[in-house]
Amino acid sequence: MLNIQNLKVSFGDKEVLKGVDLTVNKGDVVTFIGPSGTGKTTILKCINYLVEPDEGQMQLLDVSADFKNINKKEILQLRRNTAMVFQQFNLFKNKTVVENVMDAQITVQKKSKKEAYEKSIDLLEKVGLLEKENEYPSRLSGGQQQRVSIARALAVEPEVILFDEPTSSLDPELVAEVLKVIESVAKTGVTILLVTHEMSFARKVSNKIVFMEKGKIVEEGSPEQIFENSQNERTKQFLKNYYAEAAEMMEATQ
Amino acid sequence: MLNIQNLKVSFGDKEVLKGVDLTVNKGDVVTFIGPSGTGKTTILKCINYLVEPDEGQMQLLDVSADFKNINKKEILQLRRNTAMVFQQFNLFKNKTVVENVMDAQITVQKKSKKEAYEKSIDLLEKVGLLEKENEYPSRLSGGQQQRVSIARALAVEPEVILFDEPTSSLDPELVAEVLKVIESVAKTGVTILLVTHEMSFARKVSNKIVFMEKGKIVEEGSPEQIFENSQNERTKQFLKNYYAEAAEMMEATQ
Amino acid sequence: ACNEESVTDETASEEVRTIQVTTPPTSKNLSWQTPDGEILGYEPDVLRAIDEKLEGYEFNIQAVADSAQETGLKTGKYELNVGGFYPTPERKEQYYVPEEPNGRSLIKMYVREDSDIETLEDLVGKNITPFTAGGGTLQVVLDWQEENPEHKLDLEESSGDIPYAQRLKEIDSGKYDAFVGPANLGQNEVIEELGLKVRGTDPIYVGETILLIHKSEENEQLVEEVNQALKELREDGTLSEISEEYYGEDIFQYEVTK
Amino acid sequence: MDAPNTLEIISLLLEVAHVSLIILVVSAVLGLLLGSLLTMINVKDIPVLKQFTVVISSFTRSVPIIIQLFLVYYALPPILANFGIDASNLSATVAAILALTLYHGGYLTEVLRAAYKAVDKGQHEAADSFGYTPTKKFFRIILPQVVPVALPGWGNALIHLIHDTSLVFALGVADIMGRAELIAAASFGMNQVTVFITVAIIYIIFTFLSDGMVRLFEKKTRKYKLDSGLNARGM
Amino acid sequence: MLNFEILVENFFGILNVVPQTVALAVTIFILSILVGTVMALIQEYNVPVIKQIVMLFKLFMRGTPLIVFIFIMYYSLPGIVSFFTNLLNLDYNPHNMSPVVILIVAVSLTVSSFQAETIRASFLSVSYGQIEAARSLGYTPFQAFLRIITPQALVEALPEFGNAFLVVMKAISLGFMITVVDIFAEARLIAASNSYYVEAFIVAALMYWGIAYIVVTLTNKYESSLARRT
Ligand SMILES: Nc1ncnc2c1ncn2[C@@H]1O[C@H](COP(=O)(O)OP(=O)(O)OP(=O)(O)O)[C@@H](O)[C@H]1O
Ligand SMILES: Nc1ncnc2c1ncn2[C@@H]1O[C@H](COP(=O)(O)OP(=O)(O)OP(=O)(O)O)[C@@H](O)[C@H]1O
Ligand SMILES: [Mg+2]
Ligand SMILES: [Mg+2]
Repeated sequence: MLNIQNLKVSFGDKEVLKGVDLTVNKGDVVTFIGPSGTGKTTILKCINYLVEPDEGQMQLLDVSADFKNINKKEILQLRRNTAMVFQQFNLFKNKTVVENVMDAQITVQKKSKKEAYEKSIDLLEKVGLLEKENEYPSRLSGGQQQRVSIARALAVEPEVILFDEPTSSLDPELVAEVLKVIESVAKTGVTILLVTHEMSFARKVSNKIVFMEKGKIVEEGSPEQIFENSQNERTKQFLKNYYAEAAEMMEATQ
Repeated sequence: MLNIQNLKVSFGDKEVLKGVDLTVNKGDVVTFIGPSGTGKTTILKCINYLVEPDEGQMQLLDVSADFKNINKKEILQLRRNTAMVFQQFNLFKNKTVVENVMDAQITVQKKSKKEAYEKSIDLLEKVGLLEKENEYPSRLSGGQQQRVSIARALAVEPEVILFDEPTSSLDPELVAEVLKVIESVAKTGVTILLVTHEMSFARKVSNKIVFMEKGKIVEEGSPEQIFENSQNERTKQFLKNYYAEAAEMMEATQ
Repeated sequence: ACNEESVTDETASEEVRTIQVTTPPTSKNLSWQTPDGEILGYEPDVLRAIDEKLEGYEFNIQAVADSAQETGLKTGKYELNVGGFYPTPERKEQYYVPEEPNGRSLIKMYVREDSDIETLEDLVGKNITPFTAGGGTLQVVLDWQEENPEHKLDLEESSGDIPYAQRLKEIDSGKYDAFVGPANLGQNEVIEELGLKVRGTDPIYVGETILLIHKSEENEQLVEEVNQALKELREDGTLSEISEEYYGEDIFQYEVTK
Repeated sequence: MDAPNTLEIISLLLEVAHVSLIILVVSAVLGLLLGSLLTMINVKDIPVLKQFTVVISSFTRSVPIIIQLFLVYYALPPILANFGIDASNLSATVAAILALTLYHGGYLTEVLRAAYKAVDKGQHEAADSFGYTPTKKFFRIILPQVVPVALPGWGNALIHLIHDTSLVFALGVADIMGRAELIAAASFGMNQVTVFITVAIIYIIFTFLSDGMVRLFEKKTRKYKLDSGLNARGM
Repeated sequence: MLNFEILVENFFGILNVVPQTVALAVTIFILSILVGTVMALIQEYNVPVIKQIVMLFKLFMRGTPLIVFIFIMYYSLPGIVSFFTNLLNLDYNPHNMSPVVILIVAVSLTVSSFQAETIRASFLSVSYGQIEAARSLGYTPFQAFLRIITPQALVEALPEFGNAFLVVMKAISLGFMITVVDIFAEARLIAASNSYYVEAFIVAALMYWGIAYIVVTLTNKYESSLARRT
């Protein structure tokens, strides 16, 4: 349902994505892992055209676009089929928590206020933020902002959700909660693209892992393939620290 | 060397810290863990008086202040003895990467430009960002910003460093790097206060763990005490997911 | 009869041309507007007298500030301006100017009562209040200066926004030694009202003032008729009467200075 | 007429206050619309039109208002006549409103442009990512964040406009300043100081009301707690 | 319809006073920024009593038509100054005070009350995290202000500073009332002497526009270079 060919992005004269190809099926949970600054965020932002690629084609559901001459209608369609949780949250500063979650439902999906409100309250309860309903984002702690941002993306029930490090500010309890939420969403057939650096989270949540480095996809496969049978030296090295940690943990909790 | 008594903070009529007492010795690495929104960030910000406490006393090195009538000189002293890595990074937007790291050295510590530059380059190399030296923060990925922010705090060689989730945007490779950096800094006798939600990181880096909930310290002790022999039900529950994860990992990597 | 009347009405309205006429709003007694919109003064009354004489024209008299007057006259918004204008070559170049003047301008010096200033020569080394920029008074003094370069005067110009009453007070207070200006702007009233120890000298200059008319083919006829009307008004003493009314004297009694 | 006393001066001036107010309010509203339009063209970077806005705004902001008033009132009708448009009946009040609208609009363009650019890029990204149309994004997310930053500049623009309305007297419009000049002239300028101070007080009241309105909006937008500014957290 | 000879003549006539007009405008502009910044800071930091005084002063300055204020200053500034010089036993006769000085004082004070608002708004565009970061590193308020806040606020303030400069350019033409001659005053002088009003105004308008064009180009350049840096 999502198909990307030869995606290239540069900022100024710096090439950040150097020809990425990717195929994702409906209901997949695809996780991007890789070193900092390799272009993981950039890939997600190309899918909803927040970053303008230099080259490449993409098919998403019934939208089929060449990035070189994509038109406004296609862009709007792409964006309405997707929702994104940003690495820096980007909550609407002028709206309260519940308004943040409601707004796109009302504005984009033309839902009634009541309907949008009920859905929002429901989601805020799921992420444990009911009591902050009427707070403005600037008054929230990091983890609280991140959870609002997740609720906001889920609220529009998109075909594809793009999560950019959705658990970076969350403690293990909440990570487990978010994991549950993502799993339940994935079960309804929603496709999920995710960037994370928490390997155990990646392993549990995804059915496909993509390892990137320096603007290229180095290896992709099932979590078992990547985490246990990686054929690629660079991948192995990247995961070395993860193995070491796991080993240590083993020791400690034995 | 750091002593806090009866620290109380409210935002509006919401009490966020409800009487916190804390003693930290020189060279300690103290890690705060706990659910989102409990006041971990707030504690760190009280120590350099970015948040104005309602009540409480604090001794830090030779500064001894009652928060109720602290004066400007004391505030400046507190701030010059500490440095902070923010959860949202807060890099100076109008300065390049290297200028971000240099600026406080020049402005506050009156170092020569050359000296400041050399130290900054050194630190940027340590966090793997030498090539971004002349980039502006808005051009950096999340992980890159976080690393600049760490370098900036280390550059002023403070007595106490306050890290607020310093690894939230970093992949396992970089987490290992940062761990090394923090350990080496701690060895030089610098005191470190840290907030993190990565339990294995907390365990490895600290010699004291403080578990907080709802604005109070629930339990504190050595990593072994907290992670292996916690006496507190809430702590145990909070760490449950961490244990589960460790167990799963064990299975997977066996 | 009905028929006839309507016909004459039509021809009349066809023939009567409305002329936009302007006059200064804040130069009492030359020309000023009261808060309820009435336009009074020597110049407006002269205009009304002309209007009465001209069959084919009707004057619509408005009060607007001086720079607006000349700007509007040049672009054709206004057809006829009055305002104590002096004849200059540039004015004659740009506008139609009836040969017959419509008034006289007397320039006097206002000095402290105990002052011995009587002529322009006496102003050498004295503090003179700034002249209204480019005004006729300044021109007169500059012309004199040119003929008498040995008596060097210290001349300054300003926008003229500081009212004459204030200027006279500055003479009284000693800030300045002399104020030179047209005598038709209520100086006597001010001196009397405020009890200032200031007196006016004899006129140092008497000049003719003119009407300005927008240059267009249409107006050639108008100039002729206005000229004729002015001549008649002057001869039958109407102008002198108006002068008596506003200035308390007949300005036409003074000989024009060469 | 005897020289009026201070009370009479006040009532004489207030008699024409509505003239000043109408000119002020109409050109403030139209100017805001024009300024918004020019800003939009500017930030959207629409070619040609953008150059045009730069020309308009640099001209209207720099040329003395009195010249602009003359241009509209005296020069515009003959120019339009060349294109077969008859504007010879353009009244002084309408001309004044037109000129002041252009001036106010040009001024506001700069205020609004700066405030627009102060909005964080992430806010645009977030709205775009949900498929907000540009209009929806603008009105629901961006504008509410532009307003608090633009308010002080808008307040300045309004005060400049209030003062500049006093120049319309030059065209013969009987506004407060015009009436004041007439009252002063009637006494040969002897009571000019009193008249001027009275005018100043009336204008101070106008600006007080205008600033009060701006403050009211500021209070309304303060609830967003945008978390910027020197004492964002009341420190 | 226009007389080109006169246009050319006027152009050089008015060009003569451009340098002094611009110099005067720049002086007033800089003074007004300094005073305005102080007022904005007092207001932002809520300094008690002084804040109320500043608010009152601003209300008065913003409300009073400049022409009236210049009038007031013309008659009262020498007296005010002599009060202080007498107090300090200085040997200075303020009654010879140059009208240029009076104009500079009057316009600077007026414009600074507008600049205060501009500067206040520009502070509003700096996100609080930036200030927190500077504080956490031990910057004094002044250092934080100079090195972190100002450069970021300037991006926001520049266009309005452009506005303010043009306002000053125009405002000084009121100085003609007290004999200070600037571009517009020179145009009126020339017009009054030769009755070619339209020509003089056209040249003056072009002169102002030309200066504005230079100012706008310069601030835009500087603005985009600042913006690129954030
Ligand atoms: N606006 C921009 N202008 C110039 N360069 C940019 C810009 N945004 C990102 N980059 C560069 O592009 C590269 C990829 O950035 P991206 O944000 O996609 O990395 P990432 O893989 O998400 O990293 P992280 O894990 O640290 O978030 C980085 O090297 C970054 O410096
Ligand atoms: N400026 C503020 N105004 C009002 N409430 C605030 C403000 N800042 C924080 N809070 C509230 O104070 C509480 C503690 O916040 P704090 O940032 O210290 O939490 P935290 O423990 O760091 O959480 P996290 O792990 O999610 O970062 C939160 O409930 C938050 O909503
Ligand atoms: Mg990223
Ligand atoms: Mg926090």
